[in-house]
Amino acid sequence: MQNMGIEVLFKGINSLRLWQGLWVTIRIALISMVFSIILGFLLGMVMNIPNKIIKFICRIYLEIVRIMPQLVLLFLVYFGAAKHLGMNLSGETAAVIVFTFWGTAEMGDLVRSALISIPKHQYDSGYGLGLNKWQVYLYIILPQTIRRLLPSAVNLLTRMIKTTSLVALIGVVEVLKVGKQIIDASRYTNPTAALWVYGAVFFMYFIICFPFSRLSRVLEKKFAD
Amino acid sequence: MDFEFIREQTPLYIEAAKLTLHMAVIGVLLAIVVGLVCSMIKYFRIPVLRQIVECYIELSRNTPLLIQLFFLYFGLPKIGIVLSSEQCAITGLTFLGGSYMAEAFRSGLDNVPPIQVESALSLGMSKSQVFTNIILPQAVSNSIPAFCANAIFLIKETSVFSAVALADLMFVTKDLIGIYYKTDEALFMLVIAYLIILLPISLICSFVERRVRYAEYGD
Amino acid sequence: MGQPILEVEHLKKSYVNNVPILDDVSFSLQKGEVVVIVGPSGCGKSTFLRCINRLEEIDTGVLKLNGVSYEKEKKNISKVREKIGMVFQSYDLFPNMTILNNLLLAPMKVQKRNKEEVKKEAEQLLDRVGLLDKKDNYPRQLSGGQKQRVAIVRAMLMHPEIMLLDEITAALDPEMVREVLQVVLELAKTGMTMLIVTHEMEFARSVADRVIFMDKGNIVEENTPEQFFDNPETDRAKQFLNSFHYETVKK
Amino acid sequence: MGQPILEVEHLKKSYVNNVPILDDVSFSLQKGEVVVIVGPSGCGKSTFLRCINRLEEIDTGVLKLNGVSYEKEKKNISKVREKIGMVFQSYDLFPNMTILNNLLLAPMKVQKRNKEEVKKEAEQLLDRVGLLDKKDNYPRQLSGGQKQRVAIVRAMLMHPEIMLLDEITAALDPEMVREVLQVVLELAKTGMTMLIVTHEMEFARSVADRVIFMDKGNIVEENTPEQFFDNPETDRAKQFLNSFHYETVKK
Amino acid sequence: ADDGGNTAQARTLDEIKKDGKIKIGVFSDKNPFGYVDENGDVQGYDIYFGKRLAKDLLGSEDDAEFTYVEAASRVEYLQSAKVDVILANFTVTDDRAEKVDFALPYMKVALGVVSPDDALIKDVKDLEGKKLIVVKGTTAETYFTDNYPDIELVKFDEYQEAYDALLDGRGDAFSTDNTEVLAWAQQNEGFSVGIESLGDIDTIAPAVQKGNTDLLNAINDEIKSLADEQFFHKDFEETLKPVYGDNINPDDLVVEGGVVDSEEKAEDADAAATEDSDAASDDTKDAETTEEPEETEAADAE
Ligand SMILES: Nc1ncnc2c1ncn2[C@@H]1O[C@H](COP(=O)(O)OP(=O)(O)OP(=O)(O)O)[C@@H](O)[C@H]1O
Ligand SMILES: Nc1ncnc2c1ncn2[C@@H]1O[C@H](COP(=O)(O)OP(=O)(O)OP(=O)(O)O)[C@@H](O)[C@H]1O
Ligand SMILES: NC(=O)CC[C@H](N)C(=O)O
Ligand SMILES: [Mg+2]
Ligand SMILES: [Mg+2]
Repeated sequence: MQNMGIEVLFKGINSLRLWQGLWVTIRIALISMVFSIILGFLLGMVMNIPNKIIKFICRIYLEIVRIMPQLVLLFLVYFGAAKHLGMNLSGETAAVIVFTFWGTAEMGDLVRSALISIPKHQYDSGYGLGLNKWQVYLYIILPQTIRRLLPSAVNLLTRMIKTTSLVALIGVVEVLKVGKQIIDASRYTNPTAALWVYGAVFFMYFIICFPFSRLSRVLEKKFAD
Repeated sequence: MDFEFIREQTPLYIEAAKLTLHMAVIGVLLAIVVGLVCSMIKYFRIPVLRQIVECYIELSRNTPLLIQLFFLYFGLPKIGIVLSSEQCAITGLTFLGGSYMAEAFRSGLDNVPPIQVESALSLGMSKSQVFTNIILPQAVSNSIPAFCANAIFLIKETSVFSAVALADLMFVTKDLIGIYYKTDEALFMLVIAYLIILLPISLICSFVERRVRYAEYGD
Repeated sequence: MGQPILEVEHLKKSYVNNVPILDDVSFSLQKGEVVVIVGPSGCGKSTFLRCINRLEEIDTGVLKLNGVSYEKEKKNISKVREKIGMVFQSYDLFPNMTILNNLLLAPMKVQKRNKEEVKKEAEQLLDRVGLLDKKDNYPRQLSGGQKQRVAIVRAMLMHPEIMLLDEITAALDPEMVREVLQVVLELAKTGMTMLIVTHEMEFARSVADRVIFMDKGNIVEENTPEQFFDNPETDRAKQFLNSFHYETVKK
Repeated sequence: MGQPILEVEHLKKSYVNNVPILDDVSFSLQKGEVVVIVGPSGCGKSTFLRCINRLEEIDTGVLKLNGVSYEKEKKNISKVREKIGMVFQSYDLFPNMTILNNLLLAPMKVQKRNKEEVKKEAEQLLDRVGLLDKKDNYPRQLSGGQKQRVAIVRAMLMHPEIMLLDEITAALDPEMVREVLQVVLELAKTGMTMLIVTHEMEFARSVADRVIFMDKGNIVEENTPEQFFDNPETDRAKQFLNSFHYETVKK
Repeated sequence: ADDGGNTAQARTLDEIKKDGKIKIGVFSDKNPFGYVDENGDVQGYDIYFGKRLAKDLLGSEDDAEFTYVEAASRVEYLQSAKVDVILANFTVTDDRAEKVDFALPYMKVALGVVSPDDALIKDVKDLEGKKLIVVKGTTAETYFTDNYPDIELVKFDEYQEAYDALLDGRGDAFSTDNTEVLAWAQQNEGFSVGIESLGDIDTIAPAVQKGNTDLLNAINDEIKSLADEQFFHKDFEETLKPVYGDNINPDDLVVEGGVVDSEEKAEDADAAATEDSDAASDDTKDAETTEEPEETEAADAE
């Protein structure tokens, strides 16, 4: 009975399951991030349109995201869409939608400020050379924006990874949920399982997030000028 | 929606909101203190301490608060340290927030132009005078936007406190859903409660940010 | 004199509250002519150049290039801009591209010219301004003066009929000023039509065929460089030129 | 001539890899003298001033203020800096304080002077440079020229024995240059000892008692302003001064 | 039907048959009722039944598609038609019966209280002014909230957390289904179950969306027909016994054919509970007599 406890991690396919759970976590975060970046760019451009109504709507959207707990959004999308809109989304889809909703707002705001931080004369010299609006955006503004955004985008990604533990509530089995399953399955045989499993999960989050936040820091330095 | 139910449960939410806010305020304040101390250690490049601070920042920023709490609450007793729920929650929030605040303040410090320090020095001010009169105030106001964003982030992070049996807003909500299955009502009240707490804070923050920016940098 | 290459008639421009920044400015430029605009800060020089290039919409007035008015042109404004090269005060190279790509972008995308051909021309021009070895560098690796020389080459590559230069040396160290203005002088020698805003009076005097002095949104004096610098007609111009001289301190 | 107020002997300074930026520079300044340093960009002018003020540590050499060497001073270096005022190129006012507080900070904190007395003096000086009405504004509300005038006043208020000015007008529009240099000229008239780095040759000529020409970390020529500008002795100086002149384009 | 437009229409039995898969909501971290073993396979008392249900309705055990639910979202899963049936240790209560339709019970359970030997809680009265640990969403929580509002509850999400909390002295006792605490106390020296049966006997039953009558009937029929082979006793042997050991009599726990022979136990329960537990006992009665009226009501709705 009084064994080391750590072997809970190596029983059966437990460690593989944890990694699979982590992959679910990362997958949700990555897919959401891709959508967030695309939509965030559009949103950022829209937010810079000098129109009071558009500004107001965007502001409301940002405040909603800022204030609404992610859990509420998850419930709304997962159960709400089924009940009120008749859309039966899978847990992972719902999670991606919610994380995209959140990420788009954050990216949008970042893109907006990145866009205004690009000196006006960059636009001017583009136009001055005879490039049209789209060419200026495509060749000059967007590439510069992306460089500025990369660090904060990577940062957002790690925050998403860390927030995914909430999605267990809508039936998605991610790393933390797997951890709980393992702990519970060995509840009677291995009372210290919690310590080891949570320790492992802690470590797994760390080894995934750490390279990302390092990367973000490196990018930040690289693009400093 | 069952408004009778909402009315009945409101006192519960008020209690929970008070608790949430109470924990958040203490946590955020302590986080600021930790953040200041850590960023100073980094700024002045104090050996050994600096490496410890770096490790702490990486650990805290790259792991979820929930897991950090599990560790404090369920892990520490295994080596004989039993912290109460409140102590764990505040320690956890401070542990997490401290690193965020430290980063915010560090970039605030980094963004004080060297010329500011030099011109203060050339006015005959001593190093400590330069730090307290020039670097510190400018760094603080540089980092106010980040402080605000962090404060809101930390308040929202309190929602994982329910994991250590603290009856915060999220706890009450999940509990009501679990007991009465009034999902819509419980979530509705949760949103309202967060709205009442966060909206004013959000507004105060943008006001402060604008004030600071006005006094500081134009154009 | 013949048909002027550029004509500006009764140009009016205001930004906010109808406060006129340019107030009924008329002006014309002959082919091959180099005109220098001087005047106090904020008098509207930059605005004038930007209006000519339609980077700002004008309120009223007529703009003509080779006799064809283009002040209302919408769709084909890029066509006009192709013919009017412009270089700004700030180092306006695109930081995300190498020097060579900065040069190739517009000729390839706007004029759809053949890459190899443009590249050859670009390298020749870079060589002429002494920067061929920098062609694969990024703008941040160049000094201010080098960047401005590249910016001039970039405008040149579009084969413009006119070049507008707006205080292209204002942000440079004196010795860099020299190397950039040298390039402009060479350009003038080749017969390029140019409209130049500058605060370098020595340079203005040597490069200009004609000097225009602006103040408060108006052309106050138009003169030959010799006349203008040695014997300005208007009091305002005298006062302006005076601000470049200092009396010796008597102790 | 008497005892020089400032003496620099065999000053050597390098930043990286022992590449000398200042290579055995010796120099002295008499009380009441105004010396202007000119020279190409990167020749070490700023480094020289920064070394004098000990903002940079020197490699070897001696620095003496009123005959007392201070190049090794550690604890009391602020005492030395009190006596050597410095104004930089960038607008270096403290953005978090009003103009008046910018002025009061050092006299009160460093010299522990009475607030009312300093305030009175500050207001007098502000009035002299025409900025009394701005005293409760923040730096961001001032133009570049106004900021630099305040920066000069701030240094003055410490009653320094020497003032070091490093290209204080390099980032300014021409008309602002005028208003700032006018203040420096007035200062020179009051007999303030000054060491000035500038690229404004007209100004240099009028304010200087002596001109020093530096190149590549060395003092290459030392001369009266008349001699230096009209008849420089060294070739390098001739070449340097030439870069401020342009030959007229012959078409 | 009651919830009107707020409810996504659940699949009828025919639709399920046509699809060939039945979606069953189960726990994945409530050993031994529904949990995932070290090979990643879902196991437990509820699962055992779920597989059988799928086999009898659709032909194969593999036709059961298990969705992992959380205690708090079990009703939501039915209301939004994310699953066809919930088999997640779902105790029948009044509040829940308003939201979902319960089928016949397949288990019964009462509450137990475990506490350290050196401060053993033998009576509910001993709990006053003390801290009682419960797991959120369990009947223990409801019971103490309704009947003993003065007892301070310390609530956790998971059993493991609750036990750890008890071990670490974060509460004076822990209450949950008696089977749970008995089994645990056996394995942890220094702890004993001071109160073995508290409150009423609750029943645990499958649940379907309100108004999904044909599915409900099918499940009821299934439960009745399984009585012959004493299916749930077999289920107990397979899944619960390895955990609970021999000390627990399967008859105290298992319900066959949906019939609760509660007489002997109900008296115990009444004796233990105080007077204001009326509401809770109504509950049990409801559940016992459910089969007939429930069916007619549903038929009316059809
Ligand atoms: N986008 C704008 N919106 C409003 N006002 C503007 C804008 N751009 C310029 N102005 C104003 O128009 C006037 C003329 O500006 P302009 O830049 O043309 O002056 P300038 O002669 O080029 O000055 P400088 O020598 O400093 O470059 C100034 O008073 C300026 O404040
Ligand atoms: N902190 C530093 N680290 C390394 N090299 C430096 C540093 N500061 C200056 N230098 C180098 O020292 C040399 C002299 O610089 P300095 O700023 O003194 O020149 P300057 O004469 O003031 O030029 P300018 O007229 O452009 O201001 C330059 O080559 C410069 O690149
Ligand atoms: N969380 C659980 O294990 C469920 C406990 C209890 N049987 C209930 O239905 O509430
Ligand atoms: Mg301009
Ligand atoms: Mg310098």
